[in-house]
Amino acid sequence: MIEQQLSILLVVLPLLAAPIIAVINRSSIAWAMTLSVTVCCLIMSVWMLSGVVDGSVIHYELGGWAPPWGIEYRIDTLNGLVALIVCGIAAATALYAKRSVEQEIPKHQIPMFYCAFLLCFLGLLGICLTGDIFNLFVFLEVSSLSSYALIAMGRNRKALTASFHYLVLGTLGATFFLIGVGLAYGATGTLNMADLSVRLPQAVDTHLVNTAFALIVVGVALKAAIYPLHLWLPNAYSFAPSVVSIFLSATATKVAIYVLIRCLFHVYSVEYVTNTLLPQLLIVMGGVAVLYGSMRAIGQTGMRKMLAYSSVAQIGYMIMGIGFLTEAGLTASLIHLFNHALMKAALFMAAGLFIYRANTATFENIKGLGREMPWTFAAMVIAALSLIGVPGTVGFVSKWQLLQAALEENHWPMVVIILVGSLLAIIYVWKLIEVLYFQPREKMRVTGVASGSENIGRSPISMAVTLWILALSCIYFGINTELSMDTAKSAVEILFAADGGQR
Amino acid sequence: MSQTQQQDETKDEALGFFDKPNNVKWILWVFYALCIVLVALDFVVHRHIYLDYEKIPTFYALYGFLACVLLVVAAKWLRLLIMRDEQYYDKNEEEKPFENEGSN
Amino acid sequence: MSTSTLMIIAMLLPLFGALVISRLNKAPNIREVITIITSASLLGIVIAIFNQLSQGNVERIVLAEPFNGIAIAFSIESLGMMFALVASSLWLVTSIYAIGYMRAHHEKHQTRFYALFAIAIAAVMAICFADNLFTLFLFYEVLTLSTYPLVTHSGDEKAKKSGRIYLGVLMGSSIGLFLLGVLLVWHFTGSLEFTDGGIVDGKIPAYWIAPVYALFILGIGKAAVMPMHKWLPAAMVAPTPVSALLHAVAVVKAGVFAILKVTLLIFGPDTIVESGANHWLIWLPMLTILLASLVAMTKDNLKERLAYSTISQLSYIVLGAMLANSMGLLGGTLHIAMHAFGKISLFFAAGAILVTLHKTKISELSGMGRKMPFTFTVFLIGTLSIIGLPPFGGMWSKWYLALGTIDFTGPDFTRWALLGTLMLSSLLNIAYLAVIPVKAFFGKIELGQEIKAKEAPLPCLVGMAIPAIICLILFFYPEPFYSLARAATLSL
Amino acid sequence: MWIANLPPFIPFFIGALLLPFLPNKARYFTLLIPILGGLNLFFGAQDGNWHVIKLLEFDVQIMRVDKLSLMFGYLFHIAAFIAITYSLHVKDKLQQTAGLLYAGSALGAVFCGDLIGLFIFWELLALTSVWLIWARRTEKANKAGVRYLIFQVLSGVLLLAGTLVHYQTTGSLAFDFIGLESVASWLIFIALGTKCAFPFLHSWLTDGYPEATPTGAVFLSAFTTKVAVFALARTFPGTELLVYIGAAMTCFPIFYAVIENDLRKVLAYSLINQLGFMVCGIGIGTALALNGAVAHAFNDVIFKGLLFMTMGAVLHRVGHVMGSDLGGLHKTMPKTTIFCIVGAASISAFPLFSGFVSKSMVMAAMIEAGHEYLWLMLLFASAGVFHHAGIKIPFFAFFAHDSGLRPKEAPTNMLFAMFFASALCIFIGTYPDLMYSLLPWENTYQPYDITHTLTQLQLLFFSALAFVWLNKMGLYPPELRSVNIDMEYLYRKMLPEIGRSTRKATSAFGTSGRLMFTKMVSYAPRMSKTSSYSTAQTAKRMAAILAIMLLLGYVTKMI
Repeated sequence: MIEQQLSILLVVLPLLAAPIIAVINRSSIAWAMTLSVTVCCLIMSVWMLSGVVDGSVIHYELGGWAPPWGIEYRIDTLNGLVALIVCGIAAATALYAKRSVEQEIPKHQIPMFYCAFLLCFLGLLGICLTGDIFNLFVFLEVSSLSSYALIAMGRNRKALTASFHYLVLGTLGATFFLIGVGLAYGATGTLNMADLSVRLPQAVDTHLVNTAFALIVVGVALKAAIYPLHLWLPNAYSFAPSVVSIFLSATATKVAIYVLIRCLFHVYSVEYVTNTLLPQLLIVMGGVAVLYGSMRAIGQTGMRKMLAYSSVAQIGYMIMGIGFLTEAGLTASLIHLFNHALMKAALFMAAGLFIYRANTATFENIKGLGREMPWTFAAMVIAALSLIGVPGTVGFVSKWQLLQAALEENHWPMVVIILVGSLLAIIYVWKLIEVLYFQPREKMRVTGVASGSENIGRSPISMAVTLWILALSCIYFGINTELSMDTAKSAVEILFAADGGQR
Repeated sequence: MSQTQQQDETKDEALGFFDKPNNVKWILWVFYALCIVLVALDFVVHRHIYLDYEKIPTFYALYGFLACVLLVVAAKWLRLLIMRDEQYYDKNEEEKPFENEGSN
Repeated sequence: MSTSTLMIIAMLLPLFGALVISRLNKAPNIREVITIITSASLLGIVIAIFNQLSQGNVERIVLAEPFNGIAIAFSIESLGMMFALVASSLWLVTSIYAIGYMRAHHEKHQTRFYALFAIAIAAVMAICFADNLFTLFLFYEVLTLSTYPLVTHSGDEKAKKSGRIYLGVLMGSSIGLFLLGVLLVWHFTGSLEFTDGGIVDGKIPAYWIAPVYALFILGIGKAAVMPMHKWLPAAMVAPTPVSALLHAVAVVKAGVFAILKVTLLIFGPDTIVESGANHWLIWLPMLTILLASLVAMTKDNLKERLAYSTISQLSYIVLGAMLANSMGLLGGTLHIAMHAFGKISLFFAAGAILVTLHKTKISELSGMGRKMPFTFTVFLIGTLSIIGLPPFGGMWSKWYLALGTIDFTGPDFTRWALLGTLMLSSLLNIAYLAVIPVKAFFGKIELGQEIKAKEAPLPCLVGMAIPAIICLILFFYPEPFYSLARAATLSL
Repeated sequence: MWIANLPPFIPFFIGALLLPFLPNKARYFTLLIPILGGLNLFFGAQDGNWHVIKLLEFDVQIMRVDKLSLMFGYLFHIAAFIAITYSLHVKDKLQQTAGLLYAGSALGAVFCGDLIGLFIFWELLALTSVWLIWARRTEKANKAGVRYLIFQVLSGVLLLAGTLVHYQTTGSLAFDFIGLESVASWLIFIALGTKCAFPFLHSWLTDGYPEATPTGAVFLSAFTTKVAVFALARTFPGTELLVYIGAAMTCFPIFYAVIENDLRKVLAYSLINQLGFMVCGIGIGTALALNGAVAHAFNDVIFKGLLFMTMGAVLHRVGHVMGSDLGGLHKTMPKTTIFCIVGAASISAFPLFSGFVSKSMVMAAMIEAGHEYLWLMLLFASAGVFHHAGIKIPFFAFFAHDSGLRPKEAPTNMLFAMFFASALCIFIGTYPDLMYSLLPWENTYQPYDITHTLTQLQLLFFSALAFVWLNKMGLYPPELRSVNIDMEYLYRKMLPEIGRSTRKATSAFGTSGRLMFTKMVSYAPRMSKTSSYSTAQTAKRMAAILAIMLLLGYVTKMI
């Protein structure tokens, strides 16, 4: 079956491309390769997803070793969907990247930048595809390490500290995760996730199992920037190069959420999770995250930081959905995973365009920019409306689904919090729109831009087109939800099926 | 509005009929006479009587006289109660032009 | 052409017009011609749909189905037809008027203005044709967003502030309350289809009906039931044609239209009556009618006073819906049309005053009626129609609303209070609206105010005359609005 | 040549619609409208229900002819003729247009056959008449006009409410006897009462009429209240309550009239007083009483119109009608003076003048009905009328002390109108049979017998004697420039005061609210601070969460 080959090809392709880029060391080729690799991956992931969307599972045994012993790549609807998100965003980012990278990254570093980018992409993709929990950790580290490097390339000096903090914390989280995996291994003697799910319930030492569970959850929670472990996120996203913040904001946390879902519902079972108090904890943390993130977003004075805090809030929605422990709730989370990737990427792209023109994206500097860049502005407004959850956009779809899930469970406080979160979103989104449109334009600052560079006056077509593709997909997937909704539903069905997706 | 308000030209005119006190006096005497005649007639003419009060001699004359005196006296008292200066209603409207007037 | 084709054209035509208009920044004359042509042909198409409807040709278009069982779908029924007729006919009138106004007033960004205007109309058409609550909600939001730039047209600090209030109230209420209402209906019934007699009967527990209904009444902020009314006066910073069409006709009527639809086709009047939800909720529109009138009296800014008058009048319609009996609903529905023509006359007149005299305050208008007799005559006609005096159309809606209050099933006290409110409101209308033309016609011209006599530009006058004349015609011949309103409420 | 059963309002409306577009001279032709219309009505109308037009689902009857409506139809044509003649010199076409519309509306109301039609014309009466006040073009008149309109529309909406409730409960919209039974009928009753100037609902009349233009007041005095009398006669004949209301209406205004300075306001009060007689007649409800009421309405229109015309002439020439500042006008306005005296004699019901032949019908009916005390009140009112309308008006305007004013005689058209009205007063007074033959009910009343003539003369002469005596003694209240508080106080003083204080209170409340909000916001934590987080902090949090989870894990296990 060709889909089986696809699953490994998805990982191999960037893995091969990354060193080649590093070796050739030419920026234009680096970009072209990155683009082609990501586009290829996108096509393959679509293909792959179409194969699993009906509920079937693709198994690929690495090196021909049978599963419990060898590493298995195991693709069902859930990771097919997440892989599609990662690939899609990566392809869009790559299309967008060229001009932005040229401006923001020193010329000699560009090939290495793309190399790191591909590695990061590889890592995230690998996390999605693997069926082995240790292998998952490895990919986690691959993606994390490369993303530290990527963030550190930001022009602002603070990028370095942000990256450093992220590094320390990310490592800490990874360590937690690793210890958890180790304990689980100790309890069951297997690292294959499917196998783990069978053996964990039978494990003798429940303390070990419990402790492993706690460690894994905490470690992943940090990577997913779940409140209150979100502290690294705002700085990391807002000081990274635009392309990096686009890519990471749309994928990294999503993949971490995926890992959480995978561990809770697959490795451990729904019954197990139900017996812990974690769901309640997740709901509460989600609710707080929504309110806290939105409030902080309102207070920000820079566009990217605002978006970063908004991400914290949006992650809150997702874990809230997980915490409901129902099919509807989990579906809502998965849809929001998909939708949020689209809109946040679009918003960060808009921010990137503003940075391209105004050098930074602080409100101080982008006053009145919306009038000069009407197309960018319009696309940004669409994505921003999506963030609010205006009907007709993707944001509405997920919010509707989540509200419905909350209602099913009679979680009234959460219903209120979700609605209040939307209202708060109106406030910060409109703050941004007013800054961009109503504030009188001030003289543009041109610090940090080489004198005489002529590309400041216009937004590059490639960037604008990518932005518009994402903005329009925000509307398209808001009206035609076949892809996101059906996939999510089928994924959830598998997770909730009695056999835990053992097909 | 016509402009015939000539205030100080009255002396040029001939005195009118009613300007002469004698004329007025004369009219009043005729009037008194008529009153007396009417009272006298009351005793001469046979009135239809519908109500008890009407049996009182010269009931209508008395009633008319008393009613009017009463009316005027009462009205004078009423004045104490309800009379205000001409600008009474317009006073407050100067503070806030064109608001709330006639609001019901 | 089939009904569905016509409906699609009706929704796309303004959009297409907007597209063409937006490309014609350099050629204002052609742009205006296109606007007029678009609006005229839209009216033609809507009339064609009306013919189809009266022949019983009703079709349903499903555009997409974002959620299982919730489709973006369109079809046509009497209520929507009536709203579509009102909106499209007044768009034509407003377009004519706007040409005169925008040029005489030297507004900037006229292209943007006309284009956004057309988009807003497209949204209104979609609201008219919405086949289920979800579609209605969707285009309700689209309308909010597409009119936001019109409100903030001038782009100055004041416009920005007003825009905040506009958006804050409308989006806030719709997302915070309206959405929740829709969601609850979906949650309880598993359907959002507009159905004769409603869908909630027996599915929503009786004690839930009043709260959910309240969510709709307050959540549909465009209906401006107090305390959700603040946006309407704020929106008055927009150019007058915007205020006229959108904030007297399209946007606000979209709100009350939504409330009528929800009452008629989601809850079903019978359910509301049985649950007793309207017994206490009806105090909301009732108090709004009175309070808004009282506030209107204190406003010296002409457009602001008209805005408060609109708030008060909108609550007539909400009240009609909440009466939940055939007469009340008929009156409320009829009032959509009657108030639209009356109020747009008022706004046009206000705009003409602004354009020629550059006056926004009522206190400055003393004696100006003698300079602009035509304008103030239009204003007077609008006023009289709003008050509900014969021989103007406003009388009929008041008539049926009053009949509806008499049929009200709630406590006797409430019933009489309702009737009294309608009566008292007519008087208040005189006190704050009729005084304006009177002052203008018969007041003294203040010293230093001797302005050369002149009326507004010709397109303005033409635009003003039409709705004023229609106000008069509607008294003698309220068709087709009457029969549509009748048909919409016939099922009771 | 006559158009059979033409609804009489139509020529008036057509004339009014054409007038604004015709040259100024065209106003002379408007005279033809009441003449031809009246003749057409006289020759062309047959009893029955003629034209029905369909409005929505209702059949509105606009031409219902019976003796009652015909009587008022003739009356209104005569009144319109007089008023139009009187206003011919006015170049302000607004007034003539409004006048025509107003007269037409009154005719429409009189000939309509159901309550919808009544409501429509009822409101049109309000709407068209108010222009006659506004046309005065003073700030005071503007406001008075608005107040007038509010009251009229109040009456209209009450009628609407009553009609609708009536319709809803009985299913009938017939404009026939209703009787005071249900809430609906009460609403209609009050609606009619408002236009009929019942006590406490009368202030629009005394407030509005004196502010009207000289010619406007003539129109106003003729139609609105008489339409109300007509409607009461149709719907509430024989309602006991009306007798008491009527008696009250005859009495209370005369106190005001005596001390009022504005002579047209005096006339307005005396209008209420005359209405009282009619209302009494309707309340008694016997054929004699109803005939009396209708006949008195007929006469009242003419003599009250005549009085308003004379005062209008004074106003036209002098510029005001303040009793305190007038006097001695008989010298230069002798004809007006004579007409005024004729009017005064008529209103006071001197024998041989028109008031005598109609008022006595009501009085007689009152006795027949056995209302002795009320009869005494009416008698008191009769004396009072003479006192304030019969003597006070002519005396203070044309005689009294010489104010030095020497205005010109009134314009010819005014004189002609006044002459015509005077002639009618005397004609009806001396030859009442013609009018009696038109009365709607069976009529055998004979006004002129010795008893009646004598008693009436006694009453009037001794009232006059009282006036003379009081004047000689210096007891008579002098005319003073003043305003007398009436029901208007409620809405001209009290309500605005309440509104003002409420506004003050709410705005204070709002201000303090805003202040509090600002304060609260300033206390709120500043969310915009850029966080300087530490890695250690996050690590601690991680440890804490881990600990919590582990603890919870153990706890749940133990449980």
